[in-house]
Amino acid sequence: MSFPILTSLVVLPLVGAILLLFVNDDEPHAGLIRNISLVVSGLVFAETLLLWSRFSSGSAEFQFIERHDWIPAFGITYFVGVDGISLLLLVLTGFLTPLALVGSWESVHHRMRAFCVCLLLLESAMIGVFVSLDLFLFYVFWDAMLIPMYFLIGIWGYDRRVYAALKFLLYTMAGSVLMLLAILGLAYLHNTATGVYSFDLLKLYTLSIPPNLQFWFFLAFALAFAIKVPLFPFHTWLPDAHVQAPTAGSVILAGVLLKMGIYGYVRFAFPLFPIAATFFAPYLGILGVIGIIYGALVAMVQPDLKKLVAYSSVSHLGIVIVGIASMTQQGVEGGVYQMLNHGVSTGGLFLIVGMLSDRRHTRLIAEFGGLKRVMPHLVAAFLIITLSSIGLPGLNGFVGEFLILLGAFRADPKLAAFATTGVILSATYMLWMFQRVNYGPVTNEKNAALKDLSPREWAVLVPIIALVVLMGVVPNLFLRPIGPSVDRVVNQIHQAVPVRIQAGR
Amino acid sequence: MMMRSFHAIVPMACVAAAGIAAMTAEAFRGRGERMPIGGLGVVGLVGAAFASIVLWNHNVISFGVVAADNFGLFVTMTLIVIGLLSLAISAPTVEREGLPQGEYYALMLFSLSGMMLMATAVDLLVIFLALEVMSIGVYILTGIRRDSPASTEAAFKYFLLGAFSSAFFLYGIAFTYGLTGSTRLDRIGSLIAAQAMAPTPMELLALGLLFVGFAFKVSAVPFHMWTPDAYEGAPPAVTGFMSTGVKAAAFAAFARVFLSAFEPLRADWGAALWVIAAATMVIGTVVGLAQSNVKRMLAYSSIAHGGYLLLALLSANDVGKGAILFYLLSYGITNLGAFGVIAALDTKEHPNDQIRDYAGLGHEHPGLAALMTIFLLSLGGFPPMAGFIAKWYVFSAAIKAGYSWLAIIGVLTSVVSVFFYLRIVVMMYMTPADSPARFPQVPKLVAVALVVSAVLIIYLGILPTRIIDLAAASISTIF
Amino acid sequence: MGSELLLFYAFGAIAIVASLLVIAQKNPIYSVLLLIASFGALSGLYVLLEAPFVAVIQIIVYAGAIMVLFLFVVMLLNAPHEDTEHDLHLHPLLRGGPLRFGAALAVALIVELGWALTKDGGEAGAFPGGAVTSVSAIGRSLFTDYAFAFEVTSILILVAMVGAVVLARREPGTK
Amino acid sequence: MPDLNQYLVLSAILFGIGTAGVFLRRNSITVLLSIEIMLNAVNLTFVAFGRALGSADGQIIVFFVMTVAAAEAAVGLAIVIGLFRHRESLNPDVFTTLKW
Amino acid sequence: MLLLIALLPFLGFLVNASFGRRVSKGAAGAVACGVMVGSFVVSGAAVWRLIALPPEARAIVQHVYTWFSSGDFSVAFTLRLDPLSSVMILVITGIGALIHVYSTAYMHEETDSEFARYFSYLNLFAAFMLVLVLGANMLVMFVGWEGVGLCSYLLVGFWYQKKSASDAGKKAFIVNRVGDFAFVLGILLTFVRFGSIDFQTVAQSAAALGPETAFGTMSLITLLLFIGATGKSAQIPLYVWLPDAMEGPTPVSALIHAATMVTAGVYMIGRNAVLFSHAPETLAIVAVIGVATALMAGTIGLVQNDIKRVLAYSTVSQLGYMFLAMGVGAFSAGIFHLYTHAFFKALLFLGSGAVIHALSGEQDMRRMGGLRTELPITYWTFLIGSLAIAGVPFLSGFFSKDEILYRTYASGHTVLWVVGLLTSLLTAIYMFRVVFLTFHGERAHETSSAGHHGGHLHDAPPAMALALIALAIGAVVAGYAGLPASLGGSDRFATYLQPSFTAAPIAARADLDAPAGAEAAEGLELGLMAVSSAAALGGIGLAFFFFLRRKSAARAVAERFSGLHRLLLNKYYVDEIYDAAIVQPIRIASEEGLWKVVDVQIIDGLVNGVGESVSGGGDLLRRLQTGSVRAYAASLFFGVVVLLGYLLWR
Repeated sequence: MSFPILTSLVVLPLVGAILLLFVNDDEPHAGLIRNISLVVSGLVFAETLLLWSRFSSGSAEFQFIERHDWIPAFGITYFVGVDGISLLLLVLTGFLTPLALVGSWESVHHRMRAFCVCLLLLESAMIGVFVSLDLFLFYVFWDAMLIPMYFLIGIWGYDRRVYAALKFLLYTMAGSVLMLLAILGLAYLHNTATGVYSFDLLKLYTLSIPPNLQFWFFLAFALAFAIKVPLFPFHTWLPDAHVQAPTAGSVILAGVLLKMGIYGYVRFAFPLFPIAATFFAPYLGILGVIGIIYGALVAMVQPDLKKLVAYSSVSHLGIVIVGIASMTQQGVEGGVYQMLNHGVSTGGLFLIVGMLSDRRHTRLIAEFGGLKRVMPHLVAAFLIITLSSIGLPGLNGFVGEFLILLGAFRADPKLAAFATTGVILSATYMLWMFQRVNYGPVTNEKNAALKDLSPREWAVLVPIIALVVLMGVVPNLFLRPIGPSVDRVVNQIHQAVPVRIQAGR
Repeated sequence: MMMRSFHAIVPMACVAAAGIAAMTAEAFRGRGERMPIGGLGVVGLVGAAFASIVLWNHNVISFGVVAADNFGLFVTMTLIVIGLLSLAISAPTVEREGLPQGEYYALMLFSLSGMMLMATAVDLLVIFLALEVMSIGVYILTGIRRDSPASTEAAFKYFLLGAFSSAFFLYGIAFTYGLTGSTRLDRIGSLIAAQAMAPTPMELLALGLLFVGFAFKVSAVPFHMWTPDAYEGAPPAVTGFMSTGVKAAAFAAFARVFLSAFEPLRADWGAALWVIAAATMVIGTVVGLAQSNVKRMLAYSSIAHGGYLLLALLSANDVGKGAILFYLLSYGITNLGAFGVIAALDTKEHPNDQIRDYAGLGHEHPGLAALMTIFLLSLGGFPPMAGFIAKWYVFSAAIKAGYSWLAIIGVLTSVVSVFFYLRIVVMMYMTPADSPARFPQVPKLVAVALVVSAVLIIYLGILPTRIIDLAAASISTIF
Repeated sequence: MGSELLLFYAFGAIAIVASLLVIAQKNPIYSVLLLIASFGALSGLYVLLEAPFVAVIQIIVYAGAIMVLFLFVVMLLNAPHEDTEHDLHLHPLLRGGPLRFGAALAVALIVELGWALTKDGGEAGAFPGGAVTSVSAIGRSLFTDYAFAFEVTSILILVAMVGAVVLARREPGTK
Repeated sequence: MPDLNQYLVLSAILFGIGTAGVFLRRNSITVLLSIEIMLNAVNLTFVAFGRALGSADGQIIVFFVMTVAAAEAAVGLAIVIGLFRHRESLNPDVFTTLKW
Repeated sequence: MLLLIALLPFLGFLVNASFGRRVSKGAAGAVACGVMVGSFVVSGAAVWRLIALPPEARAIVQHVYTWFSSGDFSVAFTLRLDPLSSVMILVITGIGALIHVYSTAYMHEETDSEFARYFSYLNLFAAFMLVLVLGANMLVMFVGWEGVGLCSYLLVGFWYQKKSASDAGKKAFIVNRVGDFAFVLGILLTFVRFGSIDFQTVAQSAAALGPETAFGTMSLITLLLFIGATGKSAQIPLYVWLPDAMEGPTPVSALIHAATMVTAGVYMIGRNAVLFSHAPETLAIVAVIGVATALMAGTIGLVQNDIKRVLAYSTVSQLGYMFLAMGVGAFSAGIFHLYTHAFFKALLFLGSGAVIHALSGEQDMRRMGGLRTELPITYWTFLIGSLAIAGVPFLSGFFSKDEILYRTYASGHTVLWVVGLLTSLLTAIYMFRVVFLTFHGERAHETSSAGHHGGHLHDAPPAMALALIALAIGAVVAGYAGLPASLGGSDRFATYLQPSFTAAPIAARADLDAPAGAEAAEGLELGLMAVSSAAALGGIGLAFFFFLRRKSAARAVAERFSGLHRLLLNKYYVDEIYDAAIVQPIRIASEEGLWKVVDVQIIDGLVNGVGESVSGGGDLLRRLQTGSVRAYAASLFFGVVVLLGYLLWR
């Protein structure tokens, strides 16, 4: 058998973490620690790129599959593989982790080693979530992910970190445990149907589940993912977590963790329970639209930069939800693509906010103003990323948004019309924030002497901006692998659903 | 097979012998002379382990009352692990509290042998006697810090309620005997099965009273009141021992009696157990939230875990029975680990058993804090720890048996429980120490024990297959 | 055979009354003595049940040994009269009311038991002939069928002994 | 001649009295005594059943029960003594340092 | 080749954005102007090739690459040059180049980096504008559409330290976004309806269907597109951003807010002429909105005192004209006016810029006057521009405006024609009010500028003068491109554009244009010309009377109708109404309602409430643990009794 590239992806960060345990956690070694973890995460990124290059974009099937028995008594297997949907999310994970690491170079002062260990463990778990095709394995990673994130927020966060961390953890768990039960239920169904337990996603896809059960299972899954997304009204953990988390935490949280909710819908909730999904999709879409408008309006009036970006995430992911809820090729594909965009641009925003708060130790918009004169470069980068999150054509945000709206419009024009208001609102709150922070005279003399981008910060921002432009100008580069897999999922849903229900929506 | 008929009792005999040896050693110990008496226990336990490995798969029955079937042997092995860890973590307590070594270890070993007997006995009378051996030993260990009022009080409460409940238990045995003319589980089972359709009131009495006896030992609501007090009062090492060993033995007997002899009456006790399991999970978790003392908090957590075990017992399908065994093992190791940490931090002047006391442990004892975190996370049921697999095992049993609501209650309570486990983590890592250097040095032995249990936990969490298969195999041999 | 019934009621009455008085007493010494009385009545009942062996050890072991132990302890602690509610400000759950509730529970239990036992139709009615009375027979089965249990009790006693010593032994330091 | 049920009811009554005693009295020793009452009630049941079944088992079990009772009594009293050392009282309600 | 047209300015942008701050102003300016001129030359060549083609086949298409595609949806990044877009690119690159040149002088006070930033933005704008007009499908156009919006945001807010400037920029962007919202929906609907967003394909499939009799899908599409246009082209109700946009540097106003960007809406309707001509309902709306805007803006223009604001409102009003033309189906006329307007309005803005430059930032006409002598070049060029816009015969404005009015009348919208006429009267009045107040009369000496300019003002420097003169010539002659038949011309402009307004070369022309050649029509057209010329001259006369001869009369009228005057002065309080009716309610509702109540108290309160109630329950339940062993025994015993009771009497 060939080289187990996916496993190595999962294991590599772990190895790095273990490696770090042999380095003393003190000031003189901090540099070494940083470099080790940076190298490791860099390698991971390189490997994800390698994965991409080996990936055959034409096929919709899972590739690089590895399957080993794990707990045979219950048909639990170590079963990993990627398709177009998870592939780019892996790349995104690999891309953001080093940046997050470098981005929080200065902001983390104590217990560097523990910090890096947490980050690497987190990365490993995140990769695991995206590659696992065995529901049990998936759940293991899904839950394991919470711990390092919990520590990241709780130890290196800001003043109310403990509350935020606990809230994040408990809220997410509360959702996911019900999913655990649903997973068990699935395995049991498979047992009654075929006589053997199985958590194998591909086998479970083929399982025919009675509609009434589908509804319950779908609700269990949907809740777990809705909390993760976070879908209105399950979003309130997000602002707290974001505001309190350290830069790296926010970046990973916004960049990757939130995507897992969407990913969950596309990979598990929809194809596993097509009937229920088709039934609930419209409501999901409505919640998404509420999220778009609500998130935007609330974001508009936030006094705290991080909170603003957090609520903007609620709004943006609302759009993504609308896309996947449309269950059309464009909608879902756009949704997947928009995940990547949001990961890049919101990650960038958090990095920039982090740079600002590193300099001023505050994130209150009112504290800033007129920064453009003081640090033109930083503001220029800020502007580009802002524009991308506004969805300016030519930058990444637009493509995903347009595809989503197109898909949504085909499913339900009225809904799409409401969703489109996001175009106006996002511009409103982002530009207003941007103006208050960067334009006007320098009101607060604390800002007068701020230094512009340091080389390290350049190194963080340039890749992001490059990607922002690249993804906006040649989206097909990224859409090509996604397309077939999305097509597969969409067909999977539509074939499984009796016509009358589809007619119902 | 050439197994001679008394071989079934060899494991517990080894342990009991070790106990006696410990006593004699103590008798010959000169004042102030240091003697590795715990070592004797280790020897005995290793012997027992060897014996039970040899006995595996042979289904020996001695005197018609002790059955060394795989079920019993699995529990025995679990108990041996528990015993070894308990001996290890007892060292600092015995040292610092200046407890009578010989007696301490002797009692611990005796009650261990009682536990093993309880796990393997197939005769109600013997179960009762074993239970008494176990309990009395534990009562005494609870109160062994004579100079501490709390300890004595704990012993008193534990003893009184224990005696009270065992009276009920005994009464139950009496009725069973009256009904069936025997105390052997197999005969009881066949006789009850004969008239399972219309159980006579006396049968129901017998059922209920036996149920009470077990429910008390596994501290199921509402028979749980003694647990927090006893756990808080006892020396941490002892608490660890009894919170795991007693539970294991009691659950083994519980399962044996109710899943074999009284299985025909499931219709009658099922619903009752449903309510009790739910109440146990909920009360254990919710009240645990309100605790400020670590030992007390873990006491409530162990009540909650008892609830999960009851759930497994209730949904006694092939999955559930295996779940009980696996859960007992993983829970035993985990909980002992946690109490090991507490024991390691416990000194005469600084008991360090308030949650507040853990502030800053992450800085002063990074290793210890890390271990504690692993134990707590495992208790909370996070992958990749043993606790997760165990919980998952139980819940899959429940789902399969169709107890969805209990399963939902279970998962939700386990989420809530995470909250109070993490309170300690928060203290250790996210709260600065208020008075530095309160923490004593951790003895090598304890450190080793803790590391071993942590490794075991993670091993069970990642590669549980072998143990799961063993558990499944063991329950398949009987009932 | 009226006499047996008569004796049964007599002993039964004594046992019950004595036990009631045991738990009605404030002074433990009286309680102990009354308990001995009720045990006596019980051994009488054992005789009626044609179990002379039990009747004897009831007197020797129970009344003789255990109760004396109790008495000894009572004396040792020169048992004070138990204090009443007013001596200590009690948790509301411990005031008279809840205790009466407890008594009610006891009654309820008796009712339950009584109902269950009497409703249990006559098949377990009058005793058959030929009870095992000979001590030798008992001894034989005790040391054959019940040999293992017997050994277990030895451990039990050992534990109890050690425990009693450990707990009750006066500290080397104190006093 | 009294029949089985009468014995059983009698023992039930005694058992009930015992249970009542456990939480009606405020004296630890009396509480222990009540438990003894319960055990004796059980003994009576055993013997009665043994008689009814015409086997010696009942009596033998009683023998074991008595041993247990003795052991419990010994340990219990030892604990009580320990308690008394600490608090100079036998009232179980005094010992409420451990609660909540 | 087409790509090159847009690419050149973009390169300029890249160069100036990356190296601009390090090189001298001269270099930066040279780069910027160079690329524009280059792009103009290339466009010229392209157009030359286009004209060489036979009329039916006049189109040059360049497929660059497939932008993105998903399932059956695919966007090709394709550029397409046809008569319509050819006019536009010439205007953009030509006038654009001139304005670049002008700017090199105008922006000279700025620091090097600011100077470079300015020109990089300006180049970027040109690039996007060219993409807008060359785009062969709606999305490519939308790219340019948004891009120019961005540049206008950046350029309006160029002096970002002035709050008013950054506010204006933000306002411009957001108001445009409101339009874009509709535009996007329009695009989506188009694709869903026609399965394509390529202009040609859509036009053909639309042409296949007859004109809609009732308000149907096409009407909806066109309406949505039109709303988009109102945003970009500052029509009611979304015109409010344009006057504020005057916060930007004057050349910007000239290029973006007069000549090119604001006409994008008109262009877009022309692009979709076939679609629109199949949706009469929408056309009617377009016409009405257009004329209403024209009138309203004209009235406001009457009383403004800021010279640039007057021009801004006149721009709005002229755009109204163009929409009127579109609305009555006279697409070529509309584009014709767009084209002429580009010249004279740019000229006027640059002229006002010269004035402001000379007075070092003074924009209030009440502080000007008598500049005729000191700024001769500026004066004369400005005068030509004013005459042109006023519609004085035989200047460019005259031809285009009369074309529109004539078509309006001919298509039977008499009322609209009357309003249009009235507007042209107003136009003449307010333009010459500007001329007289600024250049005639005696110099108002209390101007702050007088001080440091030592009393003597210097006229436009060469770079500016060049631009002014060039544009002035344009303003005079541009009109002759479309000399109507009635005046011996052959209406070449319209015929040239015709292919762009028809789906396929062989599509019925009749339904698009009123018969231009008919004899009766000629007489009518001449008559109408006379009327409107009279209106123009009359207007100039009135202005002469009120603002030069008898200023007191003007004041008297103002006081007489003080209410009306204040209404006009405050632009009908539209901004205030929007603010009070939309902006503030939303802001307050979101802050006080959504955030502080719904989010924090209700939703999050619920979440935390659950946690608190659970732990509260814990506190409650632990009280049962009294610590008294007898209570424990009681609970145990209770359990027993209940359990037995349950088992026995179940």
